[in-house]
Amino acid sequence: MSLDIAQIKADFPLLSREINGKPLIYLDSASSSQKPAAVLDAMDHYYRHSNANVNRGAYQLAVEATDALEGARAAIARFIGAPNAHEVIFTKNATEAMNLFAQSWGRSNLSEGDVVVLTEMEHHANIVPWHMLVQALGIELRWIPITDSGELDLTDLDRLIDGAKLVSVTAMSNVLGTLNPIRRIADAAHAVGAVMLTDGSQYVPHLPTDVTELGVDAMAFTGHKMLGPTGIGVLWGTTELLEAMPPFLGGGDMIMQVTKDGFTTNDLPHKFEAGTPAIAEIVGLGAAVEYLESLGMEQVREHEVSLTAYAMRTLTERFGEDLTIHGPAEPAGRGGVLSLAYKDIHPHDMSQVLDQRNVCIRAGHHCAKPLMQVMGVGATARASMYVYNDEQDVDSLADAIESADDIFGLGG
Amino acid sequence: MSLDIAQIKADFPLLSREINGKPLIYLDSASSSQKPAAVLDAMDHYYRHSNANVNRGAYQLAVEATDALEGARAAIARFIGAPNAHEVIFTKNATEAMNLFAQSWGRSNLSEGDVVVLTEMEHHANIVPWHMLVQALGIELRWIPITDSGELDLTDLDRLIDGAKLVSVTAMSNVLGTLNPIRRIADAAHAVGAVMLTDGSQYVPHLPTDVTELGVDAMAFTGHKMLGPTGIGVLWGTTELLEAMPPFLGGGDMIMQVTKDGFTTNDLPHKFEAGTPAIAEIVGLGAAVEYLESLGMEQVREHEVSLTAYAMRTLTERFGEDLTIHGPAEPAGRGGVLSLAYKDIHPHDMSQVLDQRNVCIRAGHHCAKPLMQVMGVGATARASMYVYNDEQDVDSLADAIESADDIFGLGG
Amino acid sequence: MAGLEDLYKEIILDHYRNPRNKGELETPPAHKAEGFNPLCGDEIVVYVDIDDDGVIQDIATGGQGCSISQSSASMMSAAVKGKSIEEALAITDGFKAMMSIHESGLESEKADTKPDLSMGDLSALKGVVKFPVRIKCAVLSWNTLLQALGDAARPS
Amino acid sequence: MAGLEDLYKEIILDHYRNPRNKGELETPPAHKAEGFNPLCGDEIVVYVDIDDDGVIQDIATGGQGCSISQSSASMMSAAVKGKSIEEALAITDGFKAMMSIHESGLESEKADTKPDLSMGDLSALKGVVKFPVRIKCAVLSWNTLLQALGDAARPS
Ligand SMILES: Cc1ncc(COP(=O)(O)O)c(C=O)c1O
Ligand SMILES: Cc1ncc(COP(=O)(O)O)c(C=O)c1O
Repeated sequence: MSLDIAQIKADFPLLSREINGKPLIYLDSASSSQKPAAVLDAMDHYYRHSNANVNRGAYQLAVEATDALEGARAAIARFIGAPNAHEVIFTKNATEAMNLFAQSWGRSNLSEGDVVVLTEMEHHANIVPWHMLVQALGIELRWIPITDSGELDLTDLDRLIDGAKLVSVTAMSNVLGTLNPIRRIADAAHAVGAVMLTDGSQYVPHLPTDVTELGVDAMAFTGHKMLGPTGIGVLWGTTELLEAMPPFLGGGDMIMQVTKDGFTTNDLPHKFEAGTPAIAEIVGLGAAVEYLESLGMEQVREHEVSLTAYAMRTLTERFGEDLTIHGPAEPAGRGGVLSLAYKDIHPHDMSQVLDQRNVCIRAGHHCAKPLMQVMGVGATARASMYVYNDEQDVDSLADAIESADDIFGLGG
Repeated sequence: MSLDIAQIKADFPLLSREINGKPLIYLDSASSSQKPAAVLDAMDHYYRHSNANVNRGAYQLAVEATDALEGARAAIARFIGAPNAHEVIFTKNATEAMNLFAQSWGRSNLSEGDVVVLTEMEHHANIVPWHMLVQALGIELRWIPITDSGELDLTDLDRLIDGAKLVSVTAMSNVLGTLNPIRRIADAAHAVGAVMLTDGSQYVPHLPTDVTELGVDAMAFTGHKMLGPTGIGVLWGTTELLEAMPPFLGGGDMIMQVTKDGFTTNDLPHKFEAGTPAIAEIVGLGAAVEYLESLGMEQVREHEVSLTAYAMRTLTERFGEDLTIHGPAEPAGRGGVLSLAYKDIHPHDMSQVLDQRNVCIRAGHHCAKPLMQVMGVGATARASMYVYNDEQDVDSLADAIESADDIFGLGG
Repeated sequence: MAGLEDLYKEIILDHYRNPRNKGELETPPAHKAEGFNPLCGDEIVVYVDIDDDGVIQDIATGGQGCSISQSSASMMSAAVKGKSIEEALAITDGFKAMMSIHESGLESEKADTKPDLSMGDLSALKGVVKFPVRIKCAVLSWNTLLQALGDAARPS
Repeated sequence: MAGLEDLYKEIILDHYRNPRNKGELETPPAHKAEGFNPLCGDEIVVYVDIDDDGVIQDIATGGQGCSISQSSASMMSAAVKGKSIEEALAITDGFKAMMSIHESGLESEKADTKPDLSMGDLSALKGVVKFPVRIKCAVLSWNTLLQALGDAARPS
């Protein structure tokens, strides 16, 4: 049973906005997704009805707020197949989740010369935290290279991960759309005794996710890319791993006891959630995963594969050799993220031209500068799709690209 | 011109909620404040109208989102008298702001044996991050003691701060309501060459704030206690101090350049804002400070002083020796935070009894366990007020306390 | 909605005002464990003195907290004193089961139809399950007892 | 609303397609500076060769970026080549002032009534102020020039 995209679109208030009397074509969901009314209403209801600080209050509002928060945690745990809700640690975004892991696990498990393996297609959120540990601890970074078609080149995997303490790989590239073989890499990592971390920021929003099947020890992802609000992200980790990790931020809620002489830490998940949590945002993310579940993640993925196939076909048919789509050629092996190069028009200019027709795409390095260096470009123009996009959006994109010819005097 | 509290109350949707047919008496604002419709509407409008990732997009939505974020930053800077908007660093809450400071400034400026001076009335957010540096670096903590009336005992200040590298003091106690002489302590700290940090979490929401007049180098505060949303806090620091500090979290937006070999950092404020910011929450906090400005912070403070005076008078008249109000006796020297002890009724039980009458107060250690130890109690029952509370709320509190006598069989 | 009379039963207030077995025991021979409720600040200290036959010869509790945590500690001490470790564990299980009725559905008042665990005074705490935030108060001393017994069982 | 024709003027596209003074200079004697736009990834490298009289004898630019940043770099190099450092600073000031008109109120079209800074080709970039996000693109090479001149002024 396939999804009714027109009906889904109607669930997203922003998508009915018009600018200069023309509809908006939102193709920047890899950057941040739009939000269904169900998510906005859940947060609004929380504030208008149950707002109070959590965990500590005996009065009814505080109980309702705590129940709402823990209910959302359970929903999110279920959504990613986490065995225990207390393994879902709330952070402000995926970036904080990666830093939490790097600072807490990293500083307590790594020392000079220890090896962390990344890939050439990582987002800065999975690079800079490790550079910081290179500076602080003298660890060594190794990089799994990519092929010309934008896939991980695993030929040398065994040599690369030999002796590694950690392997950290994005489950899906935010530039190329590549879906990486996380299970295979995780198994190889475990075989050499390394811990496996994955960046699920682009994966969790778009594919059915089961952390146990992925075989990873920890995963970071971010709320605003999966129909949820800003200001909320998640680090998931196995109970065993998280229990062995020292705290990251210190303050209220993460303690068991505090005296002038020291402190002891609270149980999971509180140990890693210092201070007042992003309560409304957690509630909103809970509503987002419930919305996605109501569509069915299999269906969401199916729609995106077919829309990606349509987009690749359309763009190739209309622009031929003038247009390059970076990344894997096969829609089933990638997400709906299309990094484009068109003639000699710079991505930034392309994005400006498209904006004139209300087509929203992103131009730039997409926080993946090392990948840009490997690709030999300064930037790409990236159109990215989600469950609310349809073939008409793709056609609008193609029309807008065509209009660039006129402006840049490239027309036949 | 005094405020029309009934009209203000009407601005807060939650305050018109009834439970079991009885109105809600919200007296837990020191824990988290309620939100005016103006704040909720600003966030909702952002999501329905301009939602997009910031900083990077060339299309109109992204420009609107970036403008909304930077407009809020400017409003918040103005609200606290910050000389430059780029000195306002967004964090997820006050706790993260303190940790940012401790990890970034602390790790780059402190080493074994260096002294950090705190007070006995600090919140865990201004204690645990320093305990973590005791563990990591071997720094030494010193504690400014408190008097029986719950004020800082500065008799020994000169000796305590002698040789200190940092003095970090809460501007207002979240348990005792004490307003501390921040300017005097800052001047003393600067005289010995120490840096002065203040925890403004309870101060900024309730008093006109000017960081230059306070004389501090840095200040942390939190959005949800000042009519703003959850998931947003602020570290303010002088440009000079912030520019000299190394980054805290690594990832997108905080970089100038990234290669496989390393990274360089972006300018302020981005250097300290890794990853997608809490955009909607920043917009919400901007709306909150505009709402507070529309009331006038002088008026807000005036109302709270007179309401505190009324509460102290009422409770003393009605309960005499049976009831103790911790902290300073003079309403002008404190905020509207009343930690109470009544007969032998434990605070947790008191809060439960009050909840029966929809009176929301907080019982517990209020994340200030060292203070509890100094006070010789395990917990207090804390009623805390904000601009939407009135004398009737205080009367309801007193009536509810009286009802505890019946339940605990303490009646005459 | 649950009324406060379900929570603050006479017998609970009596244990709160006149706690049984309040105090300390010398360690060793006694084993000591400390329990915290990180949210509200309640603290319980449990001392158990176990003889060679595995019988709890003596027990004492200390700490501070609300009427529920204090009365539960008092009742706990009275319930397990003179019992074997096995019996104490069984009573603890029974008590914790009573406290988790909430999760398996409170509304149906299963509480009253459950097989009587002959809990004596302890059954006065049954009403706590109607106030879910207070369950942690009621079980704190029992978890601390488990810690102390665990300590005692560990070869020293 | 501003139309794209305000942004993509013919002369801008010409500088983009046929950049003047593109390349590198040997360092030393030339001074080199690198500028980044951290948001979009544009990079500009500026080389300046300054003689003993403080005249910019030669200039070259490299890097990559959009039509605005590249054409601005090309125009910048043409505008300051052969000029004294003082003249180059004055031209830079003038250009940056033109680019910040936005902040002092674009709507009133002050842009057109401002005293003519005899910017020549450069005035083609005036339309950029109607696209605030692109201002950063236009000024990147100029800020990088300032860095290079600052470097040159520093005693080595
Ligand atoms: C004085 C003080 N500092 C810091 C905090 C921490 O604020 P947050 O939990 O929002 O980080 C609080 C409130 O909990 C507080 O009262
Ligand atoms: C692959 C990947 N990882 C991490 C992030 C960082 O997410 P956030 O900015 O929400 O922390 C992003 C998105 O920006 C991403 O695409």
